Amino acid sequence: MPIETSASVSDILIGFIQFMIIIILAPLLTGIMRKIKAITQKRIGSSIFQTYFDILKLMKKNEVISQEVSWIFRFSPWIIFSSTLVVAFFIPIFVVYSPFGLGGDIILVIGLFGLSRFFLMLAGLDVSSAFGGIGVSREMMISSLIEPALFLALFTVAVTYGSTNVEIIMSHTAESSILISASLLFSLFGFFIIVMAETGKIPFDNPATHLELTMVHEAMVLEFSGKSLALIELSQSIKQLLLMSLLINFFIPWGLSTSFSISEMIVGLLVFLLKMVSLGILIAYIETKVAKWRLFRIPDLIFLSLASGLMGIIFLFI
Amino acid sequence: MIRRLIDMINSSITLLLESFLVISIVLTPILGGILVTIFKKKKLVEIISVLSTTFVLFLTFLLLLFIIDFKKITLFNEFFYLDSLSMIILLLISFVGFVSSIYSVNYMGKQYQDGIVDDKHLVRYYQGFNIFLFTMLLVPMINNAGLMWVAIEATTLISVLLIMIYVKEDAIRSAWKYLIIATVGLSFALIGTIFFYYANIHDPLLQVQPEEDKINWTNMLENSKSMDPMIVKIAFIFIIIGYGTKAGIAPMHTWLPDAHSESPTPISAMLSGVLLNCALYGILRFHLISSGSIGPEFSDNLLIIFGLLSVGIASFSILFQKDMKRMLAYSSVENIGIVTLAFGFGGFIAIYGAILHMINHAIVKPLMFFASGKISQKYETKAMSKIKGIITIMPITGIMFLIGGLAIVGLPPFNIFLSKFMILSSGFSSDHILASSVLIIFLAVIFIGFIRNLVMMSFGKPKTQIKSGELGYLSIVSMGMLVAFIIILGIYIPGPLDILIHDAVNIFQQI
Amino acid sequence: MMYNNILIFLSGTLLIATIVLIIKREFSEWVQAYKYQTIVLSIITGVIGYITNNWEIYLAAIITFSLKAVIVPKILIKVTEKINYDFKIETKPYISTRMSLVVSTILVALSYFLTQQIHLGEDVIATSFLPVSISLLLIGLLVMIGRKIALNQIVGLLILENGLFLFALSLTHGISLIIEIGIFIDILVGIVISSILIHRIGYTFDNIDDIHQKPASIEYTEEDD
Amino acid sequence: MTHDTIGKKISDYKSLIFEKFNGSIEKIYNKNYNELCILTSNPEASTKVIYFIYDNLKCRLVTMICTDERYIENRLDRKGEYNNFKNEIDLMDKSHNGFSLRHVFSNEVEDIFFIVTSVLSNVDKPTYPSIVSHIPSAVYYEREISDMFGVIAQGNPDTRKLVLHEQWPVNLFPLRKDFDIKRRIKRRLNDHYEYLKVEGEGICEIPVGPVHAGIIEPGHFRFSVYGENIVNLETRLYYTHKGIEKLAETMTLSEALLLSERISGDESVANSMAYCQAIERMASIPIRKKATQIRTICAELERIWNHLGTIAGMCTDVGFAYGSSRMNILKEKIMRINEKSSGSRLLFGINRIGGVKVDIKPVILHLILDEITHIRQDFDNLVKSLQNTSSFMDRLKGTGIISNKDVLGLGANGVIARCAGVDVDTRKNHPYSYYRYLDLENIQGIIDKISYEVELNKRKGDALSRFEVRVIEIKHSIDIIQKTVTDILDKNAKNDNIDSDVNNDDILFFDSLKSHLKPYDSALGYAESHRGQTMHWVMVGKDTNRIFRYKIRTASFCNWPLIELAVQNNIVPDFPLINKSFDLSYSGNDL
Repeated sequence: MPIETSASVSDILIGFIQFMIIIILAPLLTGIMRKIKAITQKRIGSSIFQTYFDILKLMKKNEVISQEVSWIFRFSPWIIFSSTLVVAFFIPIFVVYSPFGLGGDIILVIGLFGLSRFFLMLAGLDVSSAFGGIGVSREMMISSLIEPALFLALFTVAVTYGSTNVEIIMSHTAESSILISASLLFSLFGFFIIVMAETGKIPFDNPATHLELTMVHEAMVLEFSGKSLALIELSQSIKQLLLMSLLINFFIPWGLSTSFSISEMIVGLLVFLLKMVSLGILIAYIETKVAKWRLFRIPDLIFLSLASGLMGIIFLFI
Repeated sequence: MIRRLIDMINSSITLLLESFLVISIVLTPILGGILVTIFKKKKLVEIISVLSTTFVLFLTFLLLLFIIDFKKITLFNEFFYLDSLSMIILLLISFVGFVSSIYSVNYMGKQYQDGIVDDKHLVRYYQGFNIFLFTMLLVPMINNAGLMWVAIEATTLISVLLIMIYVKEDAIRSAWKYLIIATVGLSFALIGTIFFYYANIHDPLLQVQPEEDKINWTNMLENSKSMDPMIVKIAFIFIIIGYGTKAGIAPMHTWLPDAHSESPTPISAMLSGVLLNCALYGILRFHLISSGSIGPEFSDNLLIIFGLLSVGIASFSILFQKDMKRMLAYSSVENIGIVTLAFGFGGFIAIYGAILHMINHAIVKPLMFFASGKISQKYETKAMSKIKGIITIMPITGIMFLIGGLAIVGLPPFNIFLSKFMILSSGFSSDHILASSVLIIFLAVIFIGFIRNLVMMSFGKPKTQIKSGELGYLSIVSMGMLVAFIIILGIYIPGPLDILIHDAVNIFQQI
Repeated sequence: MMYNNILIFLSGTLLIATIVLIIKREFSEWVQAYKYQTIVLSIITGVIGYITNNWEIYLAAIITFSLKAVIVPKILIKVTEKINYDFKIETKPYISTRMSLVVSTILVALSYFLTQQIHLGEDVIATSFLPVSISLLLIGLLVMIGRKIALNQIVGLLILENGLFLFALSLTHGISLIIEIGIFIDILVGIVISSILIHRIGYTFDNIDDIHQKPASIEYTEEDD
Repeated sequence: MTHDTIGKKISDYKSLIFEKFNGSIEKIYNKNYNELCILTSNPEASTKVIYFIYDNLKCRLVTMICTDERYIENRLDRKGEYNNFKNEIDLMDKSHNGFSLRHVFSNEVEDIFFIVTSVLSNVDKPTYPSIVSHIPSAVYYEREISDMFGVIAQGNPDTRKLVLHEQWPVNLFPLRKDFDIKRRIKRRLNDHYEYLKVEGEGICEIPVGPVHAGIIEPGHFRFSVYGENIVNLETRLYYTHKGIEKLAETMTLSEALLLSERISGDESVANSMAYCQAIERMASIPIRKKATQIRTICAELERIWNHLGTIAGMCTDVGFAYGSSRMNILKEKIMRINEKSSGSRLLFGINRIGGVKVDIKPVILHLILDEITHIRQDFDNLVKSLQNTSSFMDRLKGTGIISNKDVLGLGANGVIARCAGVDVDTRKNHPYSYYRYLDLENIQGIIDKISYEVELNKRKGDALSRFEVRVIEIKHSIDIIQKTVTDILDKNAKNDNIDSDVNNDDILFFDSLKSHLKPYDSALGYAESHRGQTMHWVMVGKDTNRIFRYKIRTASFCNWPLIELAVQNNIVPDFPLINKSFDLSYSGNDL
């Protein structure tokens, strides 16, 4: 049941609320996942709101910018942040409606993520520090594999539901039976690996490390400070939330609200939060139990995602 | 009335006797194994093994009488099924088992003296020997194709244990190779078996209806006409690859030279003499079913191709072989190839020749292994270039080795000449002329390679430091028996055996 | 068919469990992954038992679970505890991990293609599991061919065995219990024997490459006398 | 090995060497029961002796000591050094003024040290032939001596500065006696350090440090990488040179004890023990058995907590949080034991010359026994789960391989040597303290001697084998502690009241010590810290309560060069792991 395009004010309001929820909850999710990791390691850990404090603190600080950098370095945090925000407008999280609904194509979403990654890499290269270069080359190696895998995983979804529009897909998934079919299972598996890779989780990258030589994402961010760093951190959090909500709403859509009735929406929101937190717990658990893989074995994992996506397609045509 | 009663009593006594015989044949080796485990003394263990194999041989001869009378026996709700074909295999197993057990006393005794094996290993060896015999005896008697697969798989596992009695790198390596290759191969055989079963229970109109007895030979053979040809074809390919691996048919034979050359000599004899035949028996059964379902051409052609390939690969391997036991192992591949080929030829004489060849090979090959075991114990090497002048050093063994060698290449006064001649003549008389001519070429190659090595080893001046003299007399006795059979079977085929082979051939002819 | 969805879902799960096995390099990981695969397999067996309403298959499911998901992994882990770590990790496989992932995907596609050639009729169990079982067989073979270390060949064999079990189950809805028990005993004995062998390999060979060498050749120098 | 048999062995060697180098040896004598001193007539002759000892007697170069003996007024004061020699005083001629150079070799089979001494009489331009071409491990010692004394090794291919950095004035040698410690140095960048250049297409340099992220000490690493592969690494250390050796020369013996504890904070017991043993050996004073037992317990506790910390660090560096947090918990437990038994979490203030400062009471001993058993259990389980975490093991295996040859050539010791199959352990080769009474090979509960050697030969020298060596050593240390503690408790149980006031008995005043020491006497002191052999050499001055020269060589000094070899052909992200698996001390190196 696709939702009618003539949006009323209340619809737009709801879309906007969803957007705000994404922005506001994203750092909280990061905080919760850090807390879970700390607990599994028998640490007390920092407060779940620590990410907010960090971002606020960074906002207040002055920036230190190397003299060698060009405008790319200065602008890229804004480009990264704004492109992430645009994605946030496209992806509905608990009600199948988004303000920019019709434009919200999956390929556009992937493209926007790609744009932000591209500018991050440019900025990493721009500072011409050794670590930035290392980080960029590693990121390029990983992302060149991630993107086909992501396309494969989402391709299965798109074909299954007959559309590449996020909103339409979700309106279908919300009604589909609880038991997903095998092809979707494969793409879920592939997509999960990609979410881990894209958000820099442990078999791929260790965001908590202090060792510059092992960093991937952090190495590119190393030279940012102050507001720029805050923007990048925030957009990283938002990206994580968006990817995870894509995973949840595409593959585990139970409880997703399709109508605008208040009760259903509240249920939808609560279920969404529950699923998000459980997914966070799962990821944090994996992060605790696994050591970071050797850099040149990471492609193996992404190949697993690729193979899984391919099998999804095979199952699709059986 | 009374006559009927007498008939009933008669038949029930027969049934009772048959059941008793079959059960005792199966249980005797197990009992032997248990007794070996209980008494761990060297002497006792040896006596138990010899006694149990003797008893098995005796029982088998008794069973032979029944088979000759009744042609086929089914027992215990069709669990056991014996006909002339399986009787031949059974006879070979118990005979070779008997000879090997006698030979073992000497051979393992020498190893024990030299300190190569200790008490623990000796007990383990005899346990393994008995259980190996048990699993092999099961193979031809079971009616259930699935359980027969289980029994063949069990022979693999036990023989792996026997090969790794010696903790040496080469033994472990070849045991590992054998285990992996044979297990994978047999998995294919199980797939084939399942396909046949599926073909038997599957009805295009109805759903699948599993029934217990539909996996039996007898049942499958009865229903072979109604099987789906496509599935039968796939199934038979799986079977020939699967059991062919175990039977040492090229190109799946790669485990065979390693395993045969590294295992203790009596075990090599059993592996080569009868285990290969057991696996071949599996192929033959399915060959019968397949022929019943889709006609003989398909399976015949496959058998001919694989048989010829085996002979070919074996012939060139023999030509360049330097290790005595490996040469014998390749010769086993060759002979199994010839038998397979002959079954593929079809026709009365070819199949008669094939069965006779099976028997002959099972007599000659143990002799060769026994003699080579003695020789390698004496010379402490398996390299043929280092072995010279066997005849001067060990006159009796040397002569027997020579006889075995001459027999195996198919020289006239000996038994293999007869079977090879039958196979070739039937091949040329039927429309398999091309295959037969290729076979002749390969046989010539083998002849050259074998005789050259044989002559080089038998004659010549031996190294001075090797003392002349025989090693043990029990082994000479066992080898002597084999030589006697070689010569007798080369001249004429005894009546009962002839009848048995005739019956077995008839099984193939009836299809 | 009412079971169609759940069957397809289960076969997908089994395949995922299988391809996850492929990227593992270390033996204990393999055993762990094999364990998960077997658990999925025994669930499938149970479901087939439910559909065909056959108590023997339930029993087979229980045996599968207890034997292959509990006992066999335990034995394997126990036996390999003392073995040098070099024998347990696959650093230079003949077929690289990525390659084998790609190849196994192709194998899965191939097995689906192959099964479509056989006329299976309306049999929903066979249509959903036969291709999976064949792909398990093929992947098992691929693993055995592609891996260097001896231990991983055992795992390959076990995958193959799982495939075989599923094959028999899906095609014939359970060959009789006595055969299955026989097969199980064979597997158990096979595992025990191979673990003895592995143990010996562990202390006889210094290097994993040794086991793949040709048997030590005897010197064939012709001696003049 | 008893003192007598060693004495016999030494006299054998003595006659052997004396006969072979009759002309070039001035004096040959033994002292401190296992040191064989060989005084040669000139540096060239000394080189021959050195090569003989290295090649034919299969000894390892353990340290090179240079002393500035130009201003020793009365050579006769040095007679203490030669008190064992028959024709004593008449050989003390003037030629012994100048810099003297001692090459110390250790025989790993027998408990013997060879000290080859040569005197460089050319005071203005002291030189000696370099032995680097023959004994590669000498290269760092020679560079160090050239920096600190201005004594040049002729033929050493690497003439760059090692210890002193570019800011230090040229021709100013801090360890010479005429360098005043209070002198203020004007630092000016007057030199440029030349790093090795690796050239080729696609090769980049990554400079890392000296200031690192995280709380670690300073050290500069210069990587030459090709893609992610490390082609070459050059380390540059000594950013925190503390001048310990110079400082010690202003100190009394008891003050220097405190200094020795602070050479490297995590090796406090080992270093102070080595120092104390040097003095004790020099003075030949007997130490109470219980004191040695307490020293041993503390040394092993130190080993355990450091190894645990290293394993935790390795887990952190591969991003395996579970392992690192659990290992750190165990480490914390050990440190609490430390605090309970000695009052210091880092085990400061244990040793004193002639005994120990703390007495561990039976209650505490029981507590140690209890705790350590629990820790052993936890540790075993943890190691098992680490070994089952293949992502962790996978990172370790094959990472940072060092070869047996490198270890022998560069004279590495400790864990680094053992991980490559070289069995060097001062506790076994030169048993000291209570280790003399422990049957170290059989106490290794898990492994008997033969299988230990088999294990040793299987080691590949990668991070995994370093991890395994550490695991085995932790278990071994726990065994040693258990054995030692039960020994003490058994003895206590036997004679309860007699030994109750050990502490009062144990005190050895410096006045009484003074009577044992002779002017300009010297001795080696050694101990096995968790990093490896730490080798101290003390020479007292004219006033025997003052130190004339204190040479320290910790295990880190020997092992740093190995890391440059280990990282070659590894990838950049593996470097932190390799570095951590080596677990080298910057502070123990930058003395």
